[in-house]
Amino acid sequence: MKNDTPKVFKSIFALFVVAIFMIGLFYAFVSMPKGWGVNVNNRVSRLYILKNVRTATRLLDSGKFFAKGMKPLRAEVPYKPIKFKKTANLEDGAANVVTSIVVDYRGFDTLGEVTVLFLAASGVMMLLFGKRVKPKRKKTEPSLIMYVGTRIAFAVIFLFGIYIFVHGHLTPGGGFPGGAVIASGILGLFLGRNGYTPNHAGLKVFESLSGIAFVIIGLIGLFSVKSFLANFLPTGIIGNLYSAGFISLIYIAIGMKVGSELAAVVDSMIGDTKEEWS
Amino acid sequence: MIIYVATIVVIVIIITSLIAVFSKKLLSSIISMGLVSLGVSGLFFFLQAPDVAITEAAIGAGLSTAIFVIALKKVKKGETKDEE
Amino acid sequence: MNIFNNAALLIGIPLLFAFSIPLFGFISKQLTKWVTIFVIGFNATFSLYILLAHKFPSVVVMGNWVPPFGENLYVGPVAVFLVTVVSLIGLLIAIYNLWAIKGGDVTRFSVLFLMYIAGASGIILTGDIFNLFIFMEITEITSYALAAYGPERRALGGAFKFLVVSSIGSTLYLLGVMLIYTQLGTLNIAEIAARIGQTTPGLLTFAGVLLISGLAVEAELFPFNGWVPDTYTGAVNGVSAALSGIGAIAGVYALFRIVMTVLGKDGMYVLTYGKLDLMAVIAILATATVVIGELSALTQKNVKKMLAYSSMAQMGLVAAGFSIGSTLGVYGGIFQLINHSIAKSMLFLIVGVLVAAGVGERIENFKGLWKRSPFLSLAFTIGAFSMLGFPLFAGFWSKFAIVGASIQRGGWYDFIIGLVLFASVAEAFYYLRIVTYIFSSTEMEKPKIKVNLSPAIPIFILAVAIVAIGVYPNLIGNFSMQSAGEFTHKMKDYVLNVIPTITAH
Amino acid sequence: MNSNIIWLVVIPLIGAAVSAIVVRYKLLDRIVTFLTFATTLFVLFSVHVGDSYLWSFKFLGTTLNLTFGVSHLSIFMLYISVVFGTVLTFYSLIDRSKMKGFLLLLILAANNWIFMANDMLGFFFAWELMGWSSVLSVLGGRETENSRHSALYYAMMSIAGSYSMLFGIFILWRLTGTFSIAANVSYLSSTLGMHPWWVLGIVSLFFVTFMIKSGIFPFHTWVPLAYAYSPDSFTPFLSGVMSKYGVYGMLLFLPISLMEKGFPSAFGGIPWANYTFVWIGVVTAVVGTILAIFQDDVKKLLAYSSLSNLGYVVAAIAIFSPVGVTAGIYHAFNHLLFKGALFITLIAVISRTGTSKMSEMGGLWKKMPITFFTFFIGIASAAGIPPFNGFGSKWMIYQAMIKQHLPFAIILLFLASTGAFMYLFKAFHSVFLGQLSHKYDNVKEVSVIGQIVEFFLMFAMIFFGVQPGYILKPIGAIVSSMGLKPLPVMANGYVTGMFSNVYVPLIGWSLAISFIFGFILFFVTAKHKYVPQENNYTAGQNPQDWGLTPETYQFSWNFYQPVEKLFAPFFKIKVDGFFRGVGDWTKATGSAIKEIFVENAQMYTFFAVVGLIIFVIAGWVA
Repeated sequence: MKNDTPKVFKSIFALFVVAIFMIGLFYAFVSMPKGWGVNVNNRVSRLYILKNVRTATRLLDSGKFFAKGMKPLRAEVPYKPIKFKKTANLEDGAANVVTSIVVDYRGFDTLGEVTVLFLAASGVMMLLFGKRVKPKRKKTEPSLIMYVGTRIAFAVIFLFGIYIFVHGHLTPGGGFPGGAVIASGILGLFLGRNGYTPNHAGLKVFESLSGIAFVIIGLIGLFSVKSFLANFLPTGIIGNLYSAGFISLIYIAIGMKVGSELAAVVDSMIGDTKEEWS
Repeated sequence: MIIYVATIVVIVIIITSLIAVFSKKLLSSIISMGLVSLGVSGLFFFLQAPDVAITEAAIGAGLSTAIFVIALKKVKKGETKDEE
Repeated sequence: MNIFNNAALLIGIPLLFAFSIPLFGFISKQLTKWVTIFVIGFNATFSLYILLAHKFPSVVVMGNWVPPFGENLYVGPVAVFLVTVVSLIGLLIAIYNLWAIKGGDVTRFSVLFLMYIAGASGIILTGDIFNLFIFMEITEITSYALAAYGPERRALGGAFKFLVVSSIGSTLYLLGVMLIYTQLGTLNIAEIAARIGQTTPGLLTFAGVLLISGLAVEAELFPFNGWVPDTYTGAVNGVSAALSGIGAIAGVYALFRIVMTVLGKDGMYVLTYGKLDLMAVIAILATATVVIGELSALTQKNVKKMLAYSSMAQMGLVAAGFSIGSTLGVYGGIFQLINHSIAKSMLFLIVGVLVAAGVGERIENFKGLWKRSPFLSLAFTIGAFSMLGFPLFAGFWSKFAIVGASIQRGGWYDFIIGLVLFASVAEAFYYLRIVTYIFSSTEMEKPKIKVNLSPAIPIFILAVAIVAIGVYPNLIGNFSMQSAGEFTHKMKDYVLNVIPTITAH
Repeated sequence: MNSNIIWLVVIPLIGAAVSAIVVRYKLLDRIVTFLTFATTLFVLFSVHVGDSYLWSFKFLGTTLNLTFGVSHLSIFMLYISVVFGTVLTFYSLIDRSKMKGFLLLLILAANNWIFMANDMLGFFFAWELMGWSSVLSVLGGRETENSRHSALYYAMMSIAGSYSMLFGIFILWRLTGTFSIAANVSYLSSTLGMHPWWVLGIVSLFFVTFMIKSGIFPFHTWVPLAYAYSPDSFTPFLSGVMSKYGVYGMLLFLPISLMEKGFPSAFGGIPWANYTFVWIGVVTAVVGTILAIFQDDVKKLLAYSSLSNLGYVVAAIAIFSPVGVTAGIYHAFNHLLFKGALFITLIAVISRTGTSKMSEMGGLWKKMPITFFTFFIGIASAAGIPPFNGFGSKWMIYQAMIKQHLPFAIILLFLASTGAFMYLFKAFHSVFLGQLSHKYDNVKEVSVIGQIVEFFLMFAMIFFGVQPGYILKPIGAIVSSMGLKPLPVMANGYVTGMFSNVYVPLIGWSLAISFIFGFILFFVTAKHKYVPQENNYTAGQNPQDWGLTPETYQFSWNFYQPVEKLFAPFFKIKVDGFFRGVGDWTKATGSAIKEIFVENAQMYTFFAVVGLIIFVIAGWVA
């Protein structure tokens, strides 16, 4: 809206927009199925409840599940309890369900998300590209406590980040938060040391190599299991560190990539550049 | 118990987001946005989504706030240059 | 289930090289452009192979999870055809960029350009609405950055407008996906398409509206297309060509995949809108887009801005063709989409060469261009004539098909096509004005324009393509026909290929 | 089935491709153009009525049949256009204007296709092809900026017409499911009784296109511009051949009115739709004549003259009686011949003098005698003076009107005919007679090629004037193929029964002999002395005192000033203003709409949100 529009109209319009959305969303949630009292099978994709794709596929191929008179599924599908640190060769093998969805079932989306982040970082770097100008000395030097503290904290934060993505398939977390945590550690270094610059070439190589690793893992799946981003490793025993196939490999790649990327973004934001067009 | 804590968090989120919108100073807007992210992160945790909560805390409350502050600083630098 | 999983390479290889281009950048900046050309060339060859070997429809399963559990790519007639076109046009623009992109961060530019084409291919190939969102994000983010590239300040402004409007579009789309997911518990396009009848009607309207509004931003339909003129004008010409030639294809495809396959039914539409069906609403929007675009371009003195408005109008025409809903209409829409991409990207490339040669972007500067560079003026004329739909040029057949389909449908579509034709007369005015400027000689002798080989090759190929399609329309007409079938017979041609045992409710 | 006829389209296309390749080498380009025309003419000799060709290809999801067929009308049109084109391109071998050969050849291909098309699909394709190539041909005249403007103006009219026809074609397709012209015309005839207004509406969609192409009254505004500012060697083709496409199209659709059930007869026993159309023709004739009288640019003058002649043609064919159609087609042919001759002689004059302003010429007959004679016969023919070809057709048009009892129309046409003599005499007098300006002392006669062509045209104008039977016979075949009763044509004379017992060729020959005698007498007995042009009527006074400038000394300056004063009130009504007004209004709307895009991201966001909200509300309310 133009600047000379009276403020009252702006506010009324804003309220109107908000009201429309509130009504829409309210309606959406009211008419949404509740978890209780309603046959969830009619609402949620019936086959997801199975948690076992092979069985579901068999049932699907038999043509039963999209017939009109559907029965509750639990009666037909045999239920087998999963025991931590005991059960082996599960379909997916990750103790963390979120991770198994994110990296395994919908791994292609994750590859896309990593790419989105990569491209956003590339875009920022392309816009801020130019000849680097040596930053002026700040007027206030960071205190000694800050200087020492960030360096100590960096080690801890770095370790924590690595822990988060290495344990992605077991505990909450994964590549994205892990990488972000590492990047915030590096941000701390920027704050605590005057004129700190990371190794740019190193960051770039790191970023590229981890991205390449992700895609190559996918391609290995394509050539060994005949499907892009398919799990080509044994799933192991649930709960072990070495389990869940390629999930941890992918998470390591993602973690390194996200960490180096965000660090590079912070670096290019902080550093002063001068535009140059030949 | 959790429901009370969650309610308080929600109230904090609403208040901080209102501050972010109506504040005249951009810096305080950015800081309150960081607070919103922090609150949301807590809310995610209460809603049993720890994965999302960690990510939100690291990116929303940490990195993006920092990047906003840096950007603001750069913009201000550009403004003063123009005035000179 | 026919599995031809190697089609995943169409996404995988560009991603692999996009990640590794920064490494090539250490060796030489020029090398990164060549890598881009190589990768897009691979995509073009591979998709052309699939298209000609007729290895479709096939469902490419991702992560070894059969649909609807995992994600899948749907390599059908539409997807293969459009991906081929997108990568071929992308290849030509990449060849142009060899000469045009100098200065700035060339390495990152190569990465972004490559991923722009991969993202557009992904939008077209994917069989999952959330995955569609991811690829939409990839194309949008790359296009913000690409549009901001360049020494001029206006590039930043254009990119910023695109960013703002487009982010809103993405958000709306995501909300729509969320509502669909809560209703049906699935993200697979085929499964949603089969079970769309099970949703709550009111909620479906809300979700559908959100989805359409989100996608209309990319497809350049009227109230959502404010970004078009500034972004196209601001961006470097190679990027404008890509936006109009590649992004537009992906945007329109996504819109009508959602509207016709996901929300639609065979022949009639579940999502009714009072007495109109949803397609009628889109038809109204499309007509508004055509009329507003053409009339805005009418008095424009800046050629690039004029081409931008014209792009908008042409996308409206494409949408009008699709929204007729009959096979003939969709056929015309797809055909027009391809013709528009070829011609408009060529026109932008020509303007790029002219700007670099110091001719500038004003219409008056085109005076007597015929004397200065016959090649460029001839190519520009061919492009303009194709836009206007003159016979012996590609645009004739598609415009013909759209008008025919719309009159065949009858009713108030007669009125719509009448308006569109009126706007086309306006379009003829502003294109022919430039053409007449080009061929009218001036007294002043200006230096001849030298065209390098790198921009000359793509312009030449595109011009030849326009004439070839104009003389022999079935060159792409047959593929368009297959594609139209997939849109209009969704159960037979789409859903049952993905999930053979599914039955519609 | 005769595959020869497809070559009539293919050869010009191949020629166009070759010509486009050699476009840099102008002489080669002209030779290629001429050879292509000649080859096409050669192929045309092997084409007969009833030949047909089917070219089916898969498009739009079904098999489409492009059908070519040769009817009596089409072979007539093919012959006159190709022969004229051959003569013209032969003449253009020596030409220096900027006509591009490949565009002319594209028009030739479209020309042959239009005349042979049996289906509306091919007809439209060829029509559009002809449209854009002629628009490009108009570019490149002597006055660059004017030529640009007129090309644009012509293009806009032409495209508006094409879209109107496209709309009509598809509406007919929806109704009948076929593109065949004959089938659709018979469908229209059969529905005329039930839904006369619908039929009229659909047919008007087509007729608007045809009227625009032929420059009939409300759509005549582009004609003088395009004719005057097109390259000189293209103007004869534009005027002679291309104005006939509209007439051809009208003749295709006019048989609908054979069924008079739909419309009650108006005055004169013809349906009132036809009656209206006759009047449109008459108005065109009158308007063209009046405007032609006051032109100073000789090409513009002849352009308005073309307009007026096409008015005659349309008025005649709209009557749709045997005499009317015969007269109309005959006049169309005559117009092609004499207007072609006039424009071709003008190319010679303009290329020698470098101007097309009549007030800058004068006295050229001494320098270019053969050209002068051709021009003389041309205007005599155009004015309808008996021994030459223009007389017969005008005479028959009056006959047709008298038969249908249209007295007022005849009076106006007579008036127009008198006016025609006025402007033609003006052109004749101002260009060739009077005093020769000193700057033209070194002007030469046209080259040998030009003289050959001029002799040929002179011969043709006299021959078809005194032996009209050669042209009336094929026209008789056309008329009978349209379902009308053909006129009985004598072996080499006019139609029997129309001139009672007078043997027309005899009149012709005797008049021709007396003309020649008169000329000899004039040259023998003439006693005159030449005075320098600047010295004739100022009598030693300084003309600057009277407010005169050197160009106003010319005798043809403001030739018809008194008449102009007489008609002054009518000039205030400008049809041109209407179209320009529509254009300006559209432009104004465009620049208003452009304001939507305010280059402000907030505003764009606002649009998107408003659009979404309208969507949502409409979805819930409905």
